[in-house]
Amino acid sequence: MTLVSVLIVAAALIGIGLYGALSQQSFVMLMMGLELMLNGAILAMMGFWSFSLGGAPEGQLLAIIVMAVMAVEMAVGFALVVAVYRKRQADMTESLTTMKH
Amino acid sequence: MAMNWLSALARGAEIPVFAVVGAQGLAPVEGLRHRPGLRLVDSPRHARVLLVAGAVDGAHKTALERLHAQIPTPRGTVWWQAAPLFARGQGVAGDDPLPAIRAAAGADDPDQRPDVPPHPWQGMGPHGQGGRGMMGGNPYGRPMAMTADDIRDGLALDVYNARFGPFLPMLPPGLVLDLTLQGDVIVSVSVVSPPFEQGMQGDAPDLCAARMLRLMGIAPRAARARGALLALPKGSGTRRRLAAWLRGQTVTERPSPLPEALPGLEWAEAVLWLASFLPSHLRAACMPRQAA
Amino acid sequence: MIAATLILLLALPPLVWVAAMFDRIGAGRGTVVMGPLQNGAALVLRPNTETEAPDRLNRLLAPGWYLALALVGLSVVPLAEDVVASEISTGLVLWGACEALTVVVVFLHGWSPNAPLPLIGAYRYVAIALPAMLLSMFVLIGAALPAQSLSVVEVVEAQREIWNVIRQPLGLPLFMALGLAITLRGPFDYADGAELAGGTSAEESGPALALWHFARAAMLVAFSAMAATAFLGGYLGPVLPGPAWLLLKTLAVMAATVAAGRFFVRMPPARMLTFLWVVLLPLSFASLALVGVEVLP
Amino acid sequence: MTDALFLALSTLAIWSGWRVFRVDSMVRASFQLMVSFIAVGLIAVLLAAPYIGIATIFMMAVEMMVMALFMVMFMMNPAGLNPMVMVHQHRFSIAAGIIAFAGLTAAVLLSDLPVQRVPEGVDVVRNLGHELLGPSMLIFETAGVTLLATMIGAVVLSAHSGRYGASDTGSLPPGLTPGGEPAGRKPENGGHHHHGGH
Repeated sequence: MTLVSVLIVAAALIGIGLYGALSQQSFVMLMMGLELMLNGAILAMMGFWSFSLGGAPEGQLLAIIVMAVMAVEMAVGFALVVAVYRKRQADMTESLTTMKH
Repeated sequence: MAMNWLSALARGAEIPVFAVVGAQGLAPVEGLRHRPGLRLVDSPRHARVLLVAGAVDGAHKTALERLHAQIPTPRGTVWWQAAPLFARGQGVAGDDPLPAIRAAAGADDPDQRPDVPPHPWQGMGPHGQGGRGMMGGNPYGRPMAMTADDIRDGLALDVYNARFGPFLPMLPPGLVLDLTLQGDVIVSVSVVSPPFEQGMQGDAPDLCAARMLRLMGIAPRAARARGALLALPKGSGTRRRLAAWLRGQTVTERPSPLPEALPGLEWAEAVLWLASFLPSHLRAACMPRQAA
Repeated sequence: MIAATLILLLALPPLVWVAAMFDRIGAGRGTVVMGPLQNGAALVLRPNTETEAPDRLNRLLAPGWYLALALVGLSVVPLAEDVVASEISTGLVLWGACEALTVVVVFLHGWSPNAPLPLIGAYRYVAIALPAMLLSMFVLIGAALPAQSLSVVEVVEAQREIWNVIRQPLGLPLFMALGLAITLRGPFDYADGAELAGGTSAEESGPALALWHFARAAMLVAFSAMAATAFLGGYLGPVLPGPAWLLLKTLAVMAATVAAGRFFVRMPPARMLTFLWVVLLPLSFASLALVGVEVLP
Repeated sequence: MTDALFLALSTLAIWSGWRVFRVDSMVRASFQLMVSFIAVGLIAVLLAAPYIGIATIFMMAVEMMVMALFMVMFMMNPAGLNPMVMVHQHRFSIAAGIIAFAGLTAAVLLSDLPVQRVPEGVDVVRNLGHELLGPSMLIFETAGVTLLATMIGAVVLSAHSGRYGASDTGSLPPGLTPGGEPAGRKPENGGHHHHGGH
């Protein structure tokens, strides 16, 4: 287990997540892609923290902030999905070509 | 070796019995609940013996056969004060079905209905999906869920349409309902067949209270002290009626027709609502619809 | 560490047996001692059932995961001074992860048979168990505050002078609500209740059902050991050796949980949800705030 | 030992991350993602971060549980009984994913990374606590307030009752004069709501 190997795993997770976020039509699946990218980001962060930062506590703090970001992303994402669904019965990205009602 | 040892141990076990309550069967089955040596279970999957207590309408023969098929093999059947609807198991006319249940616990009924595999897959779209788009279609010989209006918060998600009854233990025996559910919220109801006749015994306050409390997860002993009434919404009919039964009074309120009363209730509330009326009144409330 | 793991693995089956006995005491079912073994043996000899188009993998694994989570949860409990199966500095968080994953496992158990009543049970359980779990987190943070550590060993050591149950009287009763929820019991049994004909396990039979019941009892043991450790001083106590105290306290919490499960009524889910968010969660905030004021130097 | 564990966990994380977009069952998809998170959490524990690692598992178990519920709610075929393909710009996405992976890997391999391991015997959890409630208190509290604002916003956005009536009937603000035009900015073309785009 070296920094390089950890970072390559993180890069793979980010790559898969990017593929998911770009390719999925459904909002919920799209959010899964975003979450997977953030997963890779957390892994990279912990790798740097452990191998390069000498255990500086700010690295862990950053991971906690990323987790909060994930929670916010998911809550707002789902709230938007519900709001859009109420309005248009739609849960796919194509059906949102306009922001107006 | 281990098997022998296990079966020797299992010989002393309680017999799990799934009770199908027919006409006049409610009170006798309640009486069985505290008999040692057997245990009444809520699901046919947990049972070893099918006990049919009281006459079951010929119209429910298919439902009963399906239930028989749901009990894992080996299984036994006992018809207690009931005319057999199909040739499995043995009948008991007397007051005590226990010896017959013991005998049935060693029996091995053959299947009454043939075991049919599920409908084959019928894909039609380019990716093998059942519908033309990604929605709808009839992939396993039954329709996929489609969205429909929700009466509670207006979020129109997939609905579940199904027939519930007549032998579900939490519903009044014999009652068959066609329900449309959004999650566990009932959206629409139609009564397919009314509950069975239970006679005077079925209306006894202590039995009614015990049935309702069982749905709330406690035994009837000192139910008042345990806040059984507090658990129900204040001022609701269910709370009032349970209180009357716990005082030993008879409930005189009559239910409004089910298709009007049940929509909007959650599953647990609906089940409690149904259990909070006398079986005879509930039957009466379902009858005219049936005739019409 | 290995010794502690072995002890836990050996002690779990008898404790599960005792838990099953507690369930039969006073239930009017006759043979208390042998009953669970006999019924369990009879259940194991029955066949598993098939349903139409199930999620086979998850159906097979759900009971096993439940048992595994009970074991992992149990492993953070120190059996005596310096004897603990998983020596981790964040034991309380690990226990919390076990709670969270329990909700997932119960959901999968209801989801996988592809049948209506188990699915309704699974949904309802998630809605009720997530806030119950939230509540237990506040309560456990309260237990961690006097120790100034997330390590369960430190939490016990901080109770040398006075047990947490006296220092923070609201903690144990609130934690019991979580115990009832993760062991699918009485007022919090929204997964396997009678009004759903067995709920998530309505379609199970045979060894799968037996394992589910076993795992449920094992989770009761794990929860009781954790409650005894976090609030009743764990292995601390005079005269008797540490493990004996832990065992006694665990049995006491187990008995209390079983009794509470039988005493309290299961409300309709919507009412329970209101009760959780409006009454129990603010109570747990209040409890945490009180603990905070207490430990201020 | 650590290397073998790391290899197994990272394989699990990547494989289950990939399966998320390959299974038909939505519940399986969200729990595959959870497995990926759990694997990453355990790698973080291997990296000497016991709090972050286990907190990731804890948080993600809850989050993915909620995710699974939403999947079942909104997808037309949550159980995956029906094969399903719902993708767009597929080739472009695959290319973008591969390029991102290749680019990041190249950046990792080509750059000179500093080496400074976590010293033995440092109480990282205690350090984190002191950091959170010490120098970085403002950041931490801001995150807390953000979460609170998110909660309120999410409830307002998703609730049935909009600010001016039920959300599915438009929730238009009242007029400035009795019976007058709705106040606020007017939508350009009619603005009536329609159930299109299914």
